[in-house]
Amino acid sequence: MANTLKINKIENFLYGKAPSVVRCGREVEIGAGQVIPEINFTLPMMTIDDKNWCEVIKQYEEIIDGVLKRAVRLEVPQLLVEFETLPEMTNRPQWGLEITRLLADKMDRCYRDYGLKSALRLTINDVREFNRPPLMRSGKYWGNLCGILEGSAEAGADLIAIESTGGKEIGDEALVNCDVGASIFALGVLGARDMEFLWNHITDYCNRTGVVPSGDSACGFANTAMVLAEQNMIPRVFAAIVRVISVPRSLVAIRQGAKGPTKDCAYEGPYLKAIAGVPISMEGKSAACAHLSPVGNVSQAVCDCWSNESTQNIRMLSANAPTVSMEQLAYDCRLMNVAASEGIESIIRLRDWLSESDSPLDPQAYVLKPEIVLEISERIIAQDNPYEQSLEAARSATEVLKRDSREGKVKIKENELKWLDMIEQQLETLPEDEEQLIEQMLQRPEFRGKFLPAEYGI
Amino acid sequence: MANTLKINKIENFLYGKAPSVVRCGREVEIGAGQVIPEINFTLPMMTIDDKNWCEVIKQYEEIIDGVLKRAVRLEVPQLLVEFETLPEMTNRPQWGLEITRLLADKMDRCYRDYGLKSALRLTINDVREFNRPPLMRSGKYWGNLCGILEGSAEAGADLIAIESTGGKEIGDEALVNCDVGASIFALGVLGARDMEFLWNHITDYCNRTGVVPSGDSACGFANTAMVLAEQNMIPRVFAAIVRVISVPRSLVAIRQGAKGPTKDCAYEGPYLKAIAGVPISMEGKSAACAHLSPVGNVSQAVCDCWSNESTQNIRMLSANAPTVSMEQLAYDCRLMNVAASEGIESIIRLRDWLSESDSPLDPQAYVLKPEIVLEISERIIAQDNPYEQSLEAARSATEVLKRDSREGKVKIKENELKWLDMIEQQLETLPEDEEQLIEQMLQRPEFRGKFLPAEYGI
Amino acid sequence: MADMKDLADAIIKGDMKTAVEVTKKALDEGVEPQKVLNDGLVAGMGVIGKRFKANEVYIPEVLIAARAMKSAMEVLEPKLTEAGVEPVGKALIGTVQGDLHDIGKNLVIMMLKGNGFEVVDAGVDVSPDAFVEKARSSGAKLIGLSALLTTTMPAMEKTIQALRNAGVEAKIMIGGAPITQAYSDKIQADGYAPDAASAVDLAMDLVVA
Amino acid sequence: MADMKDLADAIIKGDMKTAVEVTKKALDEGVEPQKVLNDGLVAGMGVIGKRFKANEVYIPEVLIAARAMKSAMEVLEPKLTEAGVEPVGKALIGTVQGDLHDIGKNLVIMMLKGNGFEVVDAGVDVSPDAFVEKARSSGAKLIGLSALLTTTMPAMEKTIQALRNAGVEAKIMIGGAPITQAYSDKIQADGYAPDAASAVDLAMDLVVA
Ligand code: B12
Ligand code: B12
Ligand code: SF4
Ligand code: SF4
Ligand SMILES: [Zn+2]
Ligand SMILES: [Zn+2]
Ligand SMILES: [Zn+2]
Repeated sequence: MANTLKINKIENFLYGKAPSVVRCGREVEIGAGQVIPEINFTLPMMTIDDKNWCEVIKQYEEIIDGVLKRAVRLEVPQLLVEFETLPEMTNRPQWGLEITRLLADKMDRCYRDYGLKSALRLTINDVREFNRPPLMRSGKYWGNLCGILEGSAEAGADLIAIESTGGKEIGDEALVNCDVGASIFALGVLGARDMEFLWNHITDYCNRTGVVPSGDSACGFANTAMVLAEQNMIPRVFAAIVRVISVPRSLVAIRQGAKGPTKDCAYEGPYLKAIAGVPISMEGKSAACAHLSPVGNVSQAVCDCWSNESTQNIRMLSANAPTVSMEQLAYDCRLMNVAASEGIESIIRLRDWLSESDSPLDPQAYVLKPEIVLEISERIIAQDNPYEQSLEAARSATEVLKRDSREGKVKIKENELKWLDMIEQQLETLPEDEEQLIEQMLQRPEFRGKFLPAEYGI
Repeated sequence: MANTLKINKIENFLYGKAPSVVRCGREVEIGAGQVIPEINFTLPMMTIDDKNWCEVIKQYEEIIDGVLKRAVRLEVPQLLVEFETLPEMTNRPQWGLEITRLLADKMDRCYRDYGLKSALRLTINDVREFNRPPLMRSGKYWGNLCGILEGSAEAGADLIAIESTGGKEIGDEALVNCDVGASIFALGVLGARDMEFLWNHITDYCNRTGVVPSGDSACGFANTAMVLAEQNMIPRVFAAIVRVISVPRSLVAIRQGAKGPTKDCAYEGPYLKAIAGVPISMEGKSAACAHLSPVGNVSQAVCDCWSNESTQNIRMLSANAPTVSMEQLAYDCRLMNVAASEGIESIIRLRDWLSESDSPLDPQAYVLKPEIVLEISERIIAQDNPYEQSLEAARSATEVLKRDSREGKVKIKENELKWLDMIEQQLETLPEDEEQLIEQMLQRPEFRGKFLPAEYGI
Repeated sequence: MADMKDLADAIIKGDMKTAVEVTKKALDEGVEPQKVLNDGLVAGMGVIGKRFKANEVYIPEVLIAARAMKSAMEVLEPKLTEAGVEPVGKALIGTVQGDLHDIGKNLVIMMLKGNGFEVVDAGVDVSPDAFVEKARSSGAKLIGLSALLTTTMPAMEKTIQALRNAGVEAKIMIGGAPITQAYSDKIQADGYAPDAASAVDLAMDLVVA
Repeated sequence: MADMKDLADAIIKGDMKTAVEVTKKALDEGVEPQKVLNDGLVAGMGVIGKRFKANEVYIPEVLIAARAMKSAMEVLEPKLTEAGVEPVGKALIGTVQGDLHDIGKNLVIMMLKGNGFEVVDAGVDVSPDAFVEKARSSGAKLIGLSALLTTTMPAMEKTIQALRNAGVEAKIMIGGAPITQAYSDKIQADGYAPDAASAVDLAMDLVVA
């Protein structure tokens, strides 16, 4: 990884524009100047089985018909559709691929009939942890994952993503205990190693087929932290720091060849954009249907795609929920794109309002503020490997939060300030050397049996 | 009504700021500089009856608890809560009042415990058309309506609104036939007369009790038109013109003493603000859960409250739908308020982006563009009575759309252009004198028996 | 000679006068009533219906055509009855108890009529008992229930139960903005349609089946 | 003399060493095991629980307290058994088939333990049959089902049916982000709780009732 940021000036850190543009699907250009809506959806309460399969298909048909119709009506210039498989559909790859095909066909027809430019992102759900402890590189679940990947180009996917969960065996424990060392181990050591293996495999397939390898999300770690913080289970400062720790792990995919747009739920996106220049998909207030969050606006500040994360196909008063989200995304994007059409100065203006409206109020929003992203990114890339980067990520996030809360730039709740000190102390005890951390973690009785070191090449 | 606009310069036509500020509830100030979220909600599928009443109460408790909790978490500076009664709750006033009380109590507690400033708007649903043809000024349903009104102050309502339906007996027919004369008759003659009677009654009560008379919406006319246009049932140009025709009718409430904020679903709000200086509540993309619309952003351009119109209490992946809306409104308002904190120039900037992002794409959006609102408002108030104003509203909207579509400022679909001509022709045949129109309409066989002239003082 | 194409065109244009004239002329010339109906009136409405589905024309135009058809039908109907030709089917449509929304329902009625159905409009706020009574008195083979409020949806279920308990055998279809296929299945209606155009297709299926 | 307040304080601080010491000392001095449990351990956890509900402390602090309690319980348990004191109740908690989400479930387990329940963790992706088997082998009086996916919610209903069909008489409570009281009623669970703290209240109600 180069030791300079791809975006190192705040005036170049803009929504809609990324140093490396992604072209895919039916005339879609991401990061080339316009923010593009990315629509996500999932099933309402129902069983996925042989008996119900027909019903499942009907749901997806209804969803995509509604979404495309609304996109055409609102003259959406370009559309990204994400289909995230549910476990049953990964475990029976032909199921996941059948829905991919269905969506691709409908999008094709809509392009021909109405000129709607669109691309389909297939996000494979990581089923490897159905084994506990998970087998990461072999066995039935790995086979299923490869099965759906191998069929994706033929089924009509334009982009591939995954939300891999390597290291989560430790990550969960780390979160509920606010154990920053274990979080770094989970993300920067286990996660990063698994990502290297996994994304090497994915980009290999993509190189053969022309499908775009897009990105991976640390959702199972950093969004879990965010959800836990929203429920007042863990301090917000800890969730903010975990978000930043997740950056080096998600970067691994890009080093292995992923090109973006990064995953919507990867709120670490701005860091990935600054460091690697890839376009990013983000979500915020638009995704309130899926996660409540303290980053509803700031998450939008430098996005290239704007997403709703996921919503069930249930009837609202107006229409089904995915159609409702489609409408909201379309208007959010219209606003950003109209400002962008006036030039960079206007982009910066809107970006800063988006950023300023959230960032002083919550540490999780603050670490997504473009200026802070650049500051911390600079420090992250000065380090050599994912472990050191993760450690530096944690240290710099903690430092920045302490510093800027003192200066009144970010509000941190009284009872959270002591956590910043406690985390700082924890960080001081961590070794500079990865091997030593691994050693320490392998010793810890509560982690024994939770993960298989060999599966991470340890 | 004065013959000058309260806002006659585009640089004074701003969101968050209205010439006449409304102060109400627990320290709420509307139109004084900040845009305030207005949250709305309704029941999921269920029966409202004696047996179920306990269940109904539980629903509203769950809704308001979720909403207030999220508002506190997101540090919403001020909150407007709207409770719109359902027919059963109007027809048994103690039911509607019981829920009003429940909401007011919870809001009180939240103000005391967390300092959340809030006000409660009670919107009474107009049940008079349970009689067909409706009795507007007497009978059981009028009695019920008065019953809930009379109890509203004691039950804790801070503001009163209604979405009255006088004239809708003709309005529905007018819409599906694109009959502009009948629309003017429904809104500018019947509607206006009923409003005068009704709002005289309401403000009388408000003067006695200190409850703020807020506003009335032409929802049953103009939003029905919008919904019909979204379903491709009627031309969008017709819906746009009906929206403008609805202005003089909604103004009647203000002439009778209503002070705003006008109703969220009254997209005619910007006209009311320009003409009468009252603060307005608006809804757009935030209300996609309730209505799909072509005015998602432009509707926000000069709002003082920002609403979600209504959403059922159903579970989304993150939380219940009203809580989801609360979050989205909070972020939209944050953005507007941060820009506003920089000064008027920034308000204008954001206002214009909001306006420009929609207005060239649809005639319904175009007639809400602030510049156009001022232009047409000027012409409306040059007329003397609601009928003449409505006629002028229709004429000027038609003219403006023709003119500006020719100039490429607003896109009008090929197959809608001829409708503009047809509407223009219809308008030419209408008499300048109200009495003559009444005469004509009373003659029309299809309207006979649909409404009772005496109920409108005809 | 009366040309069925002229009649269809008159319907399409909504030219009531010509429609009535051509119908009369055709009957005078001894054209079969069934042929006048199918090749003239229904054919014309069919064209309008297609244009409407393709978003080329709007409801007011469909209504004008429907009115032209109605006038022609007044001339044609006695002859059809004489010839023993039955209407496609008789339907009873109404909005359920507690609910006053009727624009959607009215459009469904209009579309059904345009496609040869005889329709009884039950109005709005129709109680289950009133539905039963009207079902009996009309002898409708198809009943349509409309509801726009989440709080009146349950009245659909009650109405269906009342109809079934009363031994009414007509097929029941439901619709309105908050209604879904899933809800229709749940309350055991015979069908659901999301809009007026598809309501016609559904009605055809239910009545023919 | 061993002070129950000191013991409670040790729990609150999560001071495992002191907690164990004071417990031992108290038992040596002949303090009733039940009193040590109630006035020391449970009282301490009660304070932490209250602080947690009031958003004064976070889960890690609750976990530390819970661990201190656990250590002290290891000393206390044999004495409680000797004295014939029963745990509040025995519960079996798991995530249903097809679902791997377990953070929420784990927090519920932790809270129940902190409130004197004995809990068997059934793990994740637990099939209805496996639930039945574990219900039998554990003899739990309370069963908790967790589901986070809309597509695994139906597995809750199946599990409840399987348990009832197998004659398991334990009370069944359910939870997880997509679950609602209405759903709980529909599938005839005995109760639903929206979070771990209220899960304890619910568990108490169900077990005492
Ligand atoms: C117009 C309207 C009104 C008008 C009604 C005028 C009239 N004569 O019908 C007025 C202003 C009177 C009104 C009043 C109320 N309304 Co209203 N109304 C609407 C609105 C804006 C549009 C409905 C409409 O006419 N659509 C156009 C027609 C063409 O579409 P449609 O009805 O869906 O019908 C189509 C299909 O559904 C189908 N279809 C319809 N019926 C049938 C039947 C069969 C058998 C089949 C097969 C198909 C079918 O075909 C039709 C044509 O394609 C909707 C918003 C919306 N998004 O739907 C709210 C809405 C339905 N109303 C709502 C509410 C709350 C009310 C009031 C209670 C408001 C109040 N508090 O005062 C009152 C209730 C009065 C009552 N007792 O019924 C809410 C419902 C919320 C809820 N809890 O369910 C809605 C959803 C608005 C909102 N977003 O909050 N309303
Ligand atoms: C963390 C998480 C994950 C982690 C899980 C880690 C783990 N070990 O549990 C990972 C990354 C692995 C994951 C995977 C997936 N997830 Co997930 N996940 C989440 C997330 C972000 C938070 C869940 C969580 O832990 N919350 C924190 C805990 C404390 O809260 P809780 O679970 O609600 O529990 C509380 C209460 O509900 C209650 N409770 C819980 N259980 C019980 C039981 C009883 C008896 C009682 C009384 C109470 C109770 O008490 C708890 C404490 O207060 C949610 C988003 C969300 N908004 O909930 C999505 C979410 C649940 N996941 C989702 C999805 C789609 C998935 C995947 C399918 C993604 C994919 N395509 O790969 C996979 C499925 C894997 C599988 N087979 O289960 C969707 C579900 C959509 C749907 N269709 O239903 C969600 C809603 C995200 C979204 N918005 O789209 N996920
Ligand atoms: S929380 Fe959302 S984005 Fe993250 S893994 Fe779950 S479904 Fe995917
Ligand atoms: S459409 Fe909405 S705002 Fe209008 S009357 Fe119905 S509920 Fe009220
Ligand atoms: Zn995601
Ligand atoms: Zn309204
Ligand atoms: Zn409203």
